[in-house]
Amino acid sequence: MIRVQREDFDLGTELRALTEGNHAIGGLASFVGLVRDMAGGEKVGAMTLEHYPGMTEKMLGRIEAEALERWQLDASLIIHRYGHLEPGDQIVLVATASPHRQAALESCHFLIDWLKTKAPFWKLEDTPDGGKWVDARDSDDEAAARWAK
Amino acid sequence: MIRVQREDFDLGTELRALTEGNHAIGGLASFVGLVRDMAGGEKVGAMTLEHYPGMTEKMLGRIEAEALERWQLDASLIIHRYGHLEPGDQIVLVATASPHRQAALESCHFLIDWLKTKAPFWKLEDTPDGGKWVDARDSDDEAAARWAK
Amino acid sequence: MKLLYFAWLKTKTGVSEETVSPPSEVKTVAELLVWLKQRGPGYEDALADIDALRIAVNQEYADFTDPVAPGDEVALFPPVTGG
Amino acid sequence: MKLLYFAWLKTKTGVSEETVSPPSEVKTVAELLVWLKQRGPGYEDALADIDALRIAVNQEYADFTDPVAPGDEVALFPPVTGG
Repeated sequence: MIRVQREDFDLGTELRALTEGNHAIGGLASFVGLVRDMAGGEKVGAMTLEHYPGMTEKMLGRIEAEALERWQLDASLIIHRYGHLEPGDQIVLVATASPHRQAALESCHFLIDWLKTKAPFWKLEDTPDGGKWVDARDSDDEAAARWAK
Repeated sequence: MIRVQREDFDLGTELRALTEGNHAIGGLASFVGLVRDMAGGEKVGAMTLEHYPGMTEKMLGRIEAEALERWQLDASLIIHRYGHLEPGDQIVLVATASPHRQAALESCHFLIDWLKTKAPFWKLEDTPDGGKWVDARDSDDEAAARWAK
Repeated sequence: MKLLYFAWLKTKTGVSEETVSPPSEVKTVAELLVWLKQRGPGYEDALADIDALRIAVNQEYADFTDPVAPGDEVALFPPVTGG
Repeated sequence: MKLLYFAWLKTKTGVSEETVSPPSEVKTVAELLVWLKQRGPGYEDALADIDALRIAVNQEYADFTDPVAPGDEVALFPPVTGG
């Protein structure tokens, strides 16, 4: 399931809903991305997350479909927020549930790595010098490349 | 932090507590192991998880210490239950929080892989033919071996 | 043709969305970018470093050699930084 | 010396915990296992396949060649299956 939303989400509620009633599930893996108050050594107050409505949902759906094809999963969830976010706020949740531990862990890792380089979101950080568009990082490209078939 | 307990735990509460108030954290990874109602094609009703009190805490503490040495982590948590468990019940939670996504994801994966082969727990499954001690799996040894230095 | 600009592409061009009618010789993403660049200093600045750009045609990632047509939705943006 | 048995080691020996005084020649884990095996059919059955055993001395994993001493806590169990 894919959700792109301005509002926060409750982590416990989301994760519980993924496994509830399905006793075939042996493992639930999740990753939450949070707004850090530091970026590249610079203090960050808050940020605005811009996205491309329409294409975002399309790309997230495709990334999820790829995970479902590669691993045996009983459930998967991607929630990505946009808009104004403060340090400590949740930005993104990816979660996967599977009969098998490795499938859950690997597919969760895959989802966030691919999302990082493919989903059309852009971070505008509030810094003491004004708004600053965050640069993409080579390390994210390298992380995504690990999952090339 | 390490906890070995008979009682269930609330996933949302545990994960929230790990990151609360620390705005240096950029990623929170977690894995929950659940009781499956099937094992090796056989229907399982419930199980009893036996452990070695004292050594369990010692080994879990050592596994956590190893993760803290290998990755830059702001917080880590291992909760492992013992006693009577029903299908769908939570068995284990491992969670790690870090400034960096890869550190959180890798250390979480490491913790559960090592725990699986080093923490002294044994599963006794209720099957239609009576109690059956679960056999260790080679795939768990292989998963743990990936993290050898 | 509908154009969308995100992040610093939007800041530099001063436009988030516009409808344009490039000449019929403009048949590829690369040709569209060359044509756009000549529309003013904001565009020239925004499109100065072609390698820093990512393009989506009808909400699909596209290469510079991919075709563009009058009814397309073409988005210009920097490498993504979400998650 | 305190001995602990877990999982099917406990089922087969019929004992979860006992205090024993092996002869002074028993100086290693391997020697302890040989001595234990001769204590009855339950022990013989439980210790039949030495490769299926894991041993902890004073709550640390131990090899068959590691020493054991009178005051030690020695645990015998199959490969672990938690998590």
